[in-house]
Amino acid sequence: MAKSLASRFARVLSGQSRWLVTFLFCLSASVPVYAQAVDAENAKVTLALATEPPTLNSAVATDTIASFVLAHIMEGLLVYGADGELAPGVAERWELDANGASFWLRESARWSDGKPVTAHDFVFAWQHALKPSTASQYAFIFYPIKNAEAVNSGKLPAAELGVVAVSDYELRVEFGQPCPYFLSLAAFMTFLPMREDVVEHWGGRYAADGDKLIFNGAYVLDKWVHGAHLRLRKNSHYWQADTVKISEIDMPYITADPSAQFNLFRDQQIAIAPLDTGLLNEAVERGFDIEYFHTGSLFFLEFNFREGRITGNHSFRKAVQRLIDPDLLVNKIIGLPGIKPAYSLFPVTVKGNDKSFREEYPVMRIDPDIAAARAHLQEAKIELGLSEWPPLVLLAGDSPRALQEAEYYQYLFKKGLGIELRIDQQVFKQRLEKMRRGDFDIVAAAWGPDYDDIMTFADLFASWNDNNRGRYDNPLYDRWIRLAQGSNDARTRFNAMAQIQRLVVEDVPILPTYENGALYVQNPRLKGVRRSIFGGDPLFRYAWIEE
Amino acid sequence: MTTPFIDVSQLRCHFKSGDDLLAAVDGVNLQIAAGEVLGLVGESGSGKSTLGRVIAGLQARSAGTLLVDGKEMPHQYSRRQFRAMSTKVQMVFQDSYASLNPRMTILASLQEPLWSLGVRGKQARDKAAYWLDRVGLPQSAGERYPHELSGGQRQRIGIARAFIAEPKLVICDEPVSALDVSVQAQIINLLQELQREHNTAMLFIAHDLAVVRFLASRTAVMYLGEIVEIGPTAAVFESPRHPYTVKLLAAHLDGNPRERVLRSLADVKAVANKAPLASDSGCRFAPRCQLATRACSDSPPWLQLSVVDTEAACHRLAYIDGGGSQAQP
Amino acid sequence: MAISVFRFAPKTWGDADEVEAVAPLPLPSMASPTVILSALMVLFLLLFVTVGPLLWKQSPSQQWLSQISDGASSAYSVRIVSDNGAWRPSAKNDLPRGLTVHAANTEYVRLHWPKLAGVERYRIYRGDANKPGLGLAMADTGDNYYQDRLQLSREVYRYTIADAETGLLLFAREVRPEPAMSAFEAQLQGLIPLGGNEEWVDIPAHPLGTDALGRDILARLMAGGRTSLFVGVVAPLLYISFGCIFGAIAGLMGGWVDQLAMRFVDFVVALPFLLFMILFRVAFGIGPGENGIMPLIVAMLMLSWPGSARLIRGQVLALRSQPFVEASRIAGVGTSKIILRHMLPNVLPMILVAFSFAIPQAIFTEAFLSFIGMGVSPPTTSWGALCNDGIKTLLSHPRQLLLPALLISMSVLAFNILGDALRDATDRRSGVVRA
Amino acid sequence: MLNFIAKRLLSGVITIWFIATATFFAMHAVPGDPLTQEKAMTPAVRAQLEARYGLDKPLFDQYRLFLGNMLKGDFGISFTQENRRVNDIIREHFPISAILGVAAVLIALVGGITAGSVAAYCRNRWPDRMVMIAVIAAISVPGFVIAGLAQLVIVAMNNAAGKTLLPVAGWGSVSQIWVPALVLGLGTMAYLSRIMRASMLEVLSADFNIAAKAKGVHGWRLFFHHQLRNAVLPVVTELGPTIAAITTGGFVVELIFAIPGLGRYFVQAVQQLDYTVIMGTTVFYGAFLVLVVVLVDISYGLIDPRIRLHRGRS
Repeated sequence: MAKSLASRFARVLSGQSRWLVTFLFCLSASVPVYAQAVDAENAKVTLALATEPPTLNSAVATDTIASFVLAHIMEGLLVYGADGELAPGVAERWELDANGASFWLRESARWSDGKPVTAHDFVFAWQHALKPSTASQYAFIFYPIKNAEAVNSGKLPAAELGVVAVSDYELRVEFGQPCPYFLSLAAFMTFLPMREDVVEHWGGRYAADGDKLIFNGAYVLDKWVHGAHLRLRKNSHYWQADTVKISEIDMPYITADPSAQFNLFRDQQIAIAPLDTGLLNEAVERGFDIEYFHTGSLFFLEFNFREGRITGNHSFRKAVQRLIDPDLLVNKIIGLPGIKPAYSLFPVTVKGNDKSFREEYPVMRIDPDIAAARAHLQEAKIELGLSEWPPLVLLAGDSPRALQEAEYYQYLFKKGLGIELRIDQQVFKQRLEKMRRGDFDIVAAAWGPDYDDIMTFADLFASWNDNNRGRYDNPLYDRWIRLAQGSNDARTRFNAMAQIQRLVVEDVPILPTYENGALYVQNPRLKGVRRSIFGGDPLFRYAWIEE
Repeated sequence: MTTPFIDVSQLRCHFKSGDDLLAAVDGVNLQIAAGEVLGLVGESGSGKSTLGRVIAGLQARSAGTLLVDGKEMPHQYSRRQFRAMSTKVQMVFQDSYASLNPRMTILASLQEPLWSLGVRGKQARDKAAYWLDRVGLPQSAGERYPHELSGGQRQRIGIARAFIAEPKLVICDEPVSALDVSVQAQIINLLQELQREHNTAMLFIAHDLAVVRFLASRTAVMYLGEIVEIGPTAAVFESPRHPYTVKLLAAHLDGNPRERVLRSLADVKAVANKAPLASDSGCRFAPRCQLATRACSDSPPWLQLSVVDTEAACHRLAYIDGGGSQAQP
Repeated sequence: MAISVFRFAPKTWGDADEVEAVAPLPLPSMASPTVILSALMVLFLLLFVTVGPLLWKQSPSQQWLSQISDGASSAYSVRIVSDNGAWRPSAKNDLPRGLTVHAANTEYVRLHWPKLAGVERYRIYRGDANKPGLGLAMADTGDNYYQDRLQLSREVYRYTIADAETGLLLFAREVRPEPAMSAFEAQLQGLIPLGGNEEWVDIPAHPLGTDALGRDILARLMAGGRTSLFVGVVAPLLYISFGCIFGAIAGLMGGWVDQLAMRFVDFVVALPFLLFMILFRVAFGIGPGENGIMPLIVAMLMLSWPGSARLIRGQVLALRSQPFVEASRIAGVGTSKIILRHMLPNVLPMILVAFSFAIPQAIFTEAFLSFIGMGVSPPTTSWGALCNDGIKTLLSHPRQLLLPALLISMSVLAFNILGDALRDATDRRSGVVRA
Repeated sequence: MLNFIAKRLLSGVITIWFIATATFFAMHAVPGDPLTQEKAMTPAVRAQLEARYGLDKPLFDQYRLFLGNMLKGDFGISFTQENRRVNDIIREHFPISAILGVAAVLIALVGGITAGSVAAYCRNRWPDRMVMIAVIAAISVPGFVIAGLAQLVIVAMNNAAGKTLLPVAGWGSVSQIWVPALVLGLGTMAYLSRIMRASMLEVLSADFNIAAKAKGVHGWRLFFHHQLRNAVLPVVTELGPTIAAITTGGFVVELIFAIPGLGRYFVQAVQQLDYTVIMGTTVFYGAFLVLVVVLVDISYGLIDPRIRLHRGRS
């Protein structure tokens, strides 16, 4: 029997080998037609995604990929226009006052099944996002709205939320606290409308697949093969469909590996690819146009101020401040143009009165000085009564750059201050968990803006903020924040922010290291792609392909 | 009557085989007197080796008693029993290569039984050297490893190791069947000499009848786990009683191969040998036996004294004794 | 009676030795070229990681910030420059006529150009002078000056200033930066005293270049090799020892102990190896400051022992019924002596073979885990971790991947060949059955 | 025979239970909290989440629940992709890994048999040497290096040709299978060609081969009917472990070639501490491997009862 099997196998093999030869021949001879990066004829763009969106449910989505997709398939009250400024979306016009805001919706806005988008869809979406059972991470972003926090913690029913649909096309929002930046919130993805009937129909599986969603944006999600392929097609029901020039956005590759994305770009398979340090030279040598934009996120070292941590010592923090040179870090270690050394809590992208906040309120720059650093450390030793400095734990992420940075700090601490820095490298969730528990001395952290207002950075280190992982507690800091939060006056707010900026430099609750930027290469025929911090990035809504 | 050195009664050795019990040895009674050479013959698979290994203590028995020097031995030997037995029962193995540790020198292998008896150092070395000489190997062989010797030489070492502790009984498990014909005789002669010299009892297991006939004073014939005939060698070979013995002798001892084939074709039914099972009833040879009657496959036969002083386990013994047997070698 | 043996056999046998030709089995030659080569390779690797660091005294953690991702270099002197980061051209009176270079060293290149009417923003490109193309767009600025500090090395650059809006090229100039080191770095490295102002310092050679943090690659290969080979040798040593003890106990005890033990072995074997390796590795976690070697070894120990347990159990069972062991038993030799005298010497070569095949396996496993970032944690490094670093710069600095990969391949190859040779040798020399 | 199959199946079930238990407890020994998210959450929200994933129950209850659900074939909901069931993830992504694995096995088999036969035919001549060198290289170069280099080679090739000869990455079309499958199967191919070479050498010097030649059988007929069918047996017996090794060893290839297989999901899940996905995937893979091994065992038993006696035990 064994023999007969083998002979059968041999027979199959002999048949197969002929077939295989033919196949290999075909493979090498015929050039299969693959999707090209940009296709002017069909107005089609091919891209690669870093990861697949964990969810497209706008109530719970948190990540940039989901934000990118949602920006194309959904439209909120307001949107970011081609110039990057807020522009009318579903809302035709609006009024903002100290107590709240009113939005008048355009009647031409339609869902992809043809039904009109109404004020009720927004009310439902916001109430839904705030329900404790939804467990939305971004629920806090509604907190300026009256009763939002109480609804989110289950103390009040969702109906008590300060949002009402006055009519089908008028929406009224009541504030619980002043919120001069509410318009930029209204463009945020958690504020996107949701159709009650669709959400109810799919329940927990809403937005789990491409067919379990309904759209009101410029595109519809035409295809979603998990982990492999997403495809967006122009939404014919979109109220200004005629302004949408790219009719198809195809994403048949999902890979977080920059080399793979770069290879795909080189091979003309995708229109945009991110770059990292290792790929930069190669991209330059290939003669690609390298572009960058500020992602608006701040990277920093956060000190632990909990009881018994020596990192709470001010002189020690000053020593670290004199040791670490953001300029050196950015130019030598990270080595990517477009990433800026950070000296302030507020990145240059934060808006001020008219210009950028940083232009209006420049920050004091502290130059590195080993001698001064050692002197500060000596003071710290005396203040803490230490003869030997104990090893410190640096909690770091597991990305290649985070690791490289951590190794650099480790070396710097050893050589500059004689302190042993122990790297505690953890995967994302474990790092967050350790940050939450305060299980670190110094943590390499980052913060991206949630909404387009300086407060998204400023209140981060207020003593009551749960995201203040180092438990920094400075009454002065808190006072400035409360002052700014309680005011609708721009000048008062920005002056308070300037005080905060100074306080951060002087008291060093955190040590800013760099403001992140994204480097990428883009197909030269693809024009008008908007790279932006808010409102989904990259945005193809206004893009076109040059013939 | 003196007690025999080895007294085996109703010995059974069963192995699990699927759902059945394989009866390698099934109800054997056997005595070996001191200084006696007992030949044990039978075709392969008849349980001769298992019987030898049970007597040596290497194989646990399933049932029955084993008396060595009048003392009952347990089913499984402990370390101490092995040591106590080491001066009583020793064994020569068939595979001379496998019976020597490939990573020990010849001298070390020879000395090992002495070491466990507490004989050490020069004394042990001298004795080993003597035995090396006694079995006809040069002293230089002692420093060698088993793979550097020929089969015959290795078997001599095996014999020397068996005899070195001066046991009362040496079990030879087909000691020459793996050797060249030219060497076989030398080994047989050596064994015989040593046996006579030390008056050692010997259980000589072989499927080669000629060797047994040459060495043994008594011969037992096994078939599928049972002793079918036992008696003085001369009697067994000259006038076998059991039909199986007849066949065995006929197959082996006739000079003319052609005739042998013809005769065996005529006498033995071409029935495949099946493994002996504990659940078998009746005479195991019955399916192949020309003389078998209905009764043969119903109840098992037992050993009975025949007219020629041998014992045979055959229902038709009376018929054979009466001259009914047609095969007389 | 027609058996010739007895008729013609000589009654005397004294001269047997002359009659029988002693033909020893041919010993396999351990001195075949491949074996020697592989043994030499193993030796070289061992020397490389042990003696190497004694000869090549650079620290694998020393970060030469002035030499990030540099190619192979010999020792040279650098000028110490002090640099306070921000720079703007000072005097207004010396407005440049064309693109002026105020300073050019590997710490900074300071460019200054005349303001042109109608140009609001300038774009600065930096390219390789020997290659066509503008090169990398460094920045957009509204000022008419720029300081470039981005990973400069000692090659010749061409700077091009263009109009950011129209892309019109305005100025271009080639610049060869002078080797330099910032005073901050020199102080940090202890090359000059704090507050000192020495002009020149010497920088040691880097025969294989430096990595993305300016560390000497040769020194890192040596340090990484120590980890890789340590894990590669110690983990198999531990799990094979454990497996042997487990298997030997199962084989010697026999009966239900053996049954139970082997069922357990079956279970462990059924665990998907890499999945569980990762799982255990995460479950054990690495505390701050730990190098991650222990969790790695423990995870390997927990998952890899069954192979050798099975092997040894099979061997023990086979040996147990070998006549020479039985002969010893009936000669009254105790169990411990049987194990020591008969089992162990006969099993040892098998263990050795298994061991030499396990080493490359373990090296691979370590490399794989380090490669996906689940292996050793910095500052400890290993060849796998070096590969992980290197694959990111594969396109621009291929040696950062290829060198550690080559060493992994070499060690895997050497141990594999050695294992093959050992197996051939042991197979032929002993009649021990292979399980 | 039925008895034998039943026994193997039973031991397979027990093994799967063991794997599930080991996974469960290893997973819960992992420090950290799968519910932790970047933004701080209110206690009410946290309580809701804990209830959703059953994390509010004592460990042993969770274990019982997990086993119970597993028996029902339900591995729960993913932690990171909150509206996807683990079952869906496995159902959607395992076939991709499986296709890749099967393609890799096929390539390894065909390549290994061909290379081994060629090497044996040209024993000690240059084709043999070439094959053996390639085998050594394939065995000693880590898979992730080969995968990275393969991608580079394709890009260089496409650039040189000025068109896309082979896709660089991705999944969906037939031509996207072969390169990653080749990379994945390379090690196995090397291993198999070594075995094939040895067994072919044996066959070439065997009596029946000489007899066949003497009978006048020549050319392909001789090769396929007399030499290959006999020489291929040792290779066929290696298939079981090979399939197992390849289907679970695909992470790196999946990562580098952007293939949405289950292996890549697993690595992601580990990094994101996605309890349910990790447990689901591990148990599933474990069960799959056990099944393969049991099937292989049974088929051996069917082919050759002699093997059954030997393999049945250890």
